[in-house]
Amino acid sequence: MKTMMRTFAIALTILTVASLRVDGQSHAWTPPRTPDGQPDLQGTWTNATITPLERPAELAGKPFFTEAEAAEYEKTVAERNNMDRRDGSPDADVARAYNDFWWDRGTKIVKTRRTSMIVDPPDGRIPPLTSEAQRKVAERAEYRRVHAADGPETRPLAERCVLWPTAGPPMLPSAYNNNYQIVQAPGYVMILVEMIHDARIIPTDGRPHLPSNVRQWLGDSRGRWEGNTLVVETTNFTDKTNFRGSGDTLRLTERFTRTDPGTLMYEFTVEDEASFVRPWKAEIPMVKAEGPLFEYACHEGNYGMENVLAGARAEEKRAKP
Amino acid sequence: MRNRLVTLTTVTVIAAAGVLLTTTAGTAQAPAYRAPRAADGKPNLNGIWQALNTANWDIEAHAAGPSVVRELGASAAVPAGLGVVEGGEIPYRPEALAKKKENYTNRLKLDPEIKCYLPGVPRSTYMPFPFQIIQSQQHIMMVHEFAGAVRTIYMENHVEAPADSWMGWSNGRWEGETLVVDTKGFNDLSWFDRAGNHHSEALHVIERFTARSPETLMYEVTIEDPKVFTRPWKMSMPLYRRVERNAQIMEFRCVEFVEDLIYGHLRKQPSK
Amino acid sequence: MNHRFRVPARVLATLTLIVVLVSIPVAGQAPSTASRTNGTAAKPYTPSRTPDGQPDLQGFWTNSTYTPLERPKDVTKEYYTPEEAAAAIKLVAERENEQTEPGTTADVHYDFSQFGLDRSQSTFTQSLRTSLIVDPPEGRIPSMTAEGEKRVADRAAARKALGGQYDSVQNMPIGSRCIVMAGAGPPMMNAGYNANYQIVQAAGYVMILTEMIHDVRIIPLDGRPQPPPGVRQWTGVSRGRWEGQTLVVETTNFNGKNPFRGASENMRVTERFTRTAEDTILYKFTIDDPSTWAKPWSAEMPMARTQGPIFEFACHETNYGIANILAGARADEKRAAEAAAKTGSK
Amino acid sequence: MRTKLALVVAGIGVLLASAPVWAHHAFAAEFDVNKPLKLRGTLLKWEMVNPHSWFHLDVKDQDGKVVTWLIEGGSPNQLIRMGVTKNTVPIGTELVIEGYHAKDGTNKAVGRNFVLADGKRLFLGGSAPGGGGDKK
Repeated sequence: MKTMMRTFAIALTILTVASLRVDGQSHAWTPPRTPDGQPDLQGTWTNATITPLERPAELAGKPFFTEAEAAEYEKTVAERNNMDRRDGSPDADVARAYNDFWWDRGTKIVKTRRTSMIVDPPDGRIPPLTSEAQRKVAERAEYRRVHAADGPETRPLAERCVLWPTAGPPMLPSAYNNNYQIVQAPGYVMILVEMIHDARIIPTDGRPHLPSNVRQWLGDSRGRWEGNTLVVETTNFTDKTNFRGSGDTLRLTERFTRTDPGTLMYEFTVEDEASFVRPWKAEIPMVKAEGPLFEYACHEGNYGMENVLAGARAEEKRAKP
Repeated sequence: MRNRLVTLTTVTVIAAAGVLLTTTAGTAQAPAYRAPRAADGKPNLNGIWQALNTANWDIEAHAAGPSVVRELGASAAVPAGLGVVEGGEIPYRPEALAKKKENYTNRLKLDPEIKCYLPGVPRSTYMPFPFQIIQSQQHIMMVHEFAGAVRTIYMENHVEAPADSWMGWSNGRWEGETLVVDTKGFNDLSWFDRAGNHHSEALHVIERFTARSPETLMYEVTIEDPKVFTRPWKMSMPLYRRVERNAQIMEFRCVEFVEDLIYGHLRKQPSK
Repeated sequence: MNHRFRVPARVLATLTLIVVLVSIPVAGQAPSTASRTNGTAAKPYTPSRTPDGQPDLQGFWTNSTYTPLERPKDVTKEYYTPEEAAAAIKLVAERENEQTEPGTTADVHYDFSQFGLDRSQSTFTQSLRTSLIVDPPEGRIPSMTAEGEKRVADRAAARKALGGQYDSVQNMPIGSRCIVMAGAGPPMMNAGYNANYQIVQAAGYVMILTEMIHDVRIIPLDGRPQPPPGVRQWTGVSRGRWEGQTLVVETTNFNGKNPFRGASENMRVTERFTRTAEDTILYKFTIDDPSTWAKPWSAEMPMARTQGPIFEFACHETNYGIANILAGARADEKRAAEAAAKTGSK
Repeated sequence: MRTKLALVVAGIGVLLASAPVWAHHAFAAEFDVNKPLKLRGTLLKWEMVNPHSWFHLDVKDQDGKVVTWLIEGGSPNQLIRMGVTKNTVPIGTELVIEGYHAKDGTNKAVGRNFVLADGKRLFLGGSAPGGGGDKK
């Protein structure tokens, strides 16, 4: 298994270097250092992109766009994502919620011109779930369907302001505010995720993970430097985040490498034998962004939760004969 | 304006990172340190001290958890902590572990802290309240703010506990830099924390207080209770000096705060 | 004759012994001294010092006494003769050991003497003084101001408005509720039993542990100011200083819920502790509360060295009596209601 | 009250007005003066606690069934100063207790008088080590 992972890592590095070459960047670039000698990852970064996590079926067998294809794809997606249009059904219109001004999904695909964030398996798709994981996913889906608005605890985590999908780990782009601020101090790397003011404080002093009975929403991250790359391993997840069907056995490895002044290559590997039939990997080049990150208080002004529940109660009342 | 925003955010972020920098593992062995001397030549442990950890919620490692009282929301929720028990787990006998779990399930009804009862030892030391050491040659007093709990450490005339009590009967001695306190004569009513960790009246507590810097003490406790545990076990933590110039043990006479809870059902018109 | 109606002979014998042993100031001596009356001229006592140089007040002490705070109305002199004092103590001590009449309310109680709790069975102090109050000279608390009288009446009315004494725990006396003993002070008035104190000194602090309800006073000596007036406590906030051999403690910031003799929450108590002999601390206090008394008044009493230990006086934890009293009151009410219903139905 | 108490020593009689030994709470509110009782049983446990100690006494009722009674006594602290410990009155000691039944009708009483099986009063008359005062 370990050997397999190493092979993957090497392959990934080659791929990364190859893809960077596509982008015309020099791979010989050496990142600056912090005063205490860590590779300097500090600054504000964004992972906003229209590149999907999984490769769309119509792009099967095509890991990279050509430049022309990329432009065409960006145009199509821009049209699909246009929230200012008012066509289609009233439901579709309500779902668009608000004008395009508010959204920030990105308008570009990743600079590597990959057709999916997933780089392994090679088909760019998440490997199948184990039968046990499938059962759990189905159970959860059924529970959500039946109890959709029974109470706040049955609503999605993001809606409850518990956790945003961008926080991860893994850190994936969402519809807006896909910004991250990295600050380093001796022995620590801190990543502030704009949504919903989640700060990941990653010790790099080699301390062991938390006892296995202590579980956290963001898991428990431990970092180390491998050359210019920050490698972060995260365990101790709860059984409540279920990233793409994962469970509390999830072990996540992230790698952060500055590849040029404007790019922070972010790679992650998902290992969870209980949930996926094999490990899988993805990468997103994060792009230097402009700050600041304004306070994203979420729960405090979450009037929407009350409205959703009040709406559900009103509907029930109306439905009664 | 924009610059200011950047600065503020950065400050917040750096502060967040800084907090962690200063909270290095508390149970590391105290470096050799020679405490200033009291006038009698003994290490001077006088001062107002307080633990800064979550042992009072659970001396074992634990994740954050909700308040046991819904109405109190986040204000009474359980902060996460990595525990103060050396080796991680308390070596309970099976039936004692079952009782611990039962205690935890029924903690709202059973935790003696909720009823303003004297906290016992060592819980009194790591409750989220200060305590003051007043050190003389014959007696060392430990006066706790919570419930006004007080311990007399007899530094001479060591005798056995005449009767069982909440705070036990403490005999003390100096071992070099360390104040060693040997306490027996407990009743079986106090808990170690809000998680229901418990003991019997056979409890024997040996505490070691050692200065590790001008403003911190190392506090190490050995727990023996063959009725409840399969072997002796230890906890350890630093204690921090309350350095405010006006630091003072204030009254926390909690009895009147709990009377309605305890006796409300016996009111002429029962309180709701 | 039931044996419980006999005064235990042993108690009386002990009592006689104590009367002989306890130091008695000579009538007519300066009231502030408490030197011995063993016939020899008393040498002024210089207390030893703690290692950090404070006059040493440490140890176990009691202020248990038969001397009343106020001079009895028919007594006009400031001091008894030694014979009068001994006779008075003997009389009261006998009465304390006197047994009660079965079937009377007074009898519904455990026997103090059986638990060693009558004053004669422990160390007690005495002087020839006919009252603890030394100023005003008539030995009685001065008359109250109109404001003080009104406050006392208002407090009584507020208590009455709460309902019957056993309607709820909050209506019961604070001592019974184990919140604080009425006499815990300051000033530290003698408790009926367990009137013991432990004094421990460390650099910058004097600590006084009061046995009853394990009340601890930690008195800082570093000249720090009192907290703001909004911070108020049951036993106030004390600040101490040394004046020669005397520990002077000033206390303010009371919360007014345990008023001393009708005082207001703005009462200022000044206490003076002076070691006058190896086994004696002279304890004096002055009450200054202009809204209650037009001028300050003062009292003094010796504290006698006694032996420990002070065993933990956990009180609230096993205060079963409170629940029993309330349950008893509810049972009484139920019985009364049933009796009324029975009468009504006839 | 015995007539002896009416005796007044000239000039000091009013001292009798000094406070009687302080009672922690109103026992007459807790126990019923009209329900005196006498219990004979064996000591199950003595809670040497404050503000008042409690004796747990196993008492056989008329049917021979053993019922546990809780008997209220005094603060143990002065007894401890006199040398009494938790070992002074062994578990299983036979006690005769006269007292008054609790108002709420449960098996509780105040122990007006504690007497050992041999007729001696508990704690006094030399039954306790050092009994009779805390003088050295």
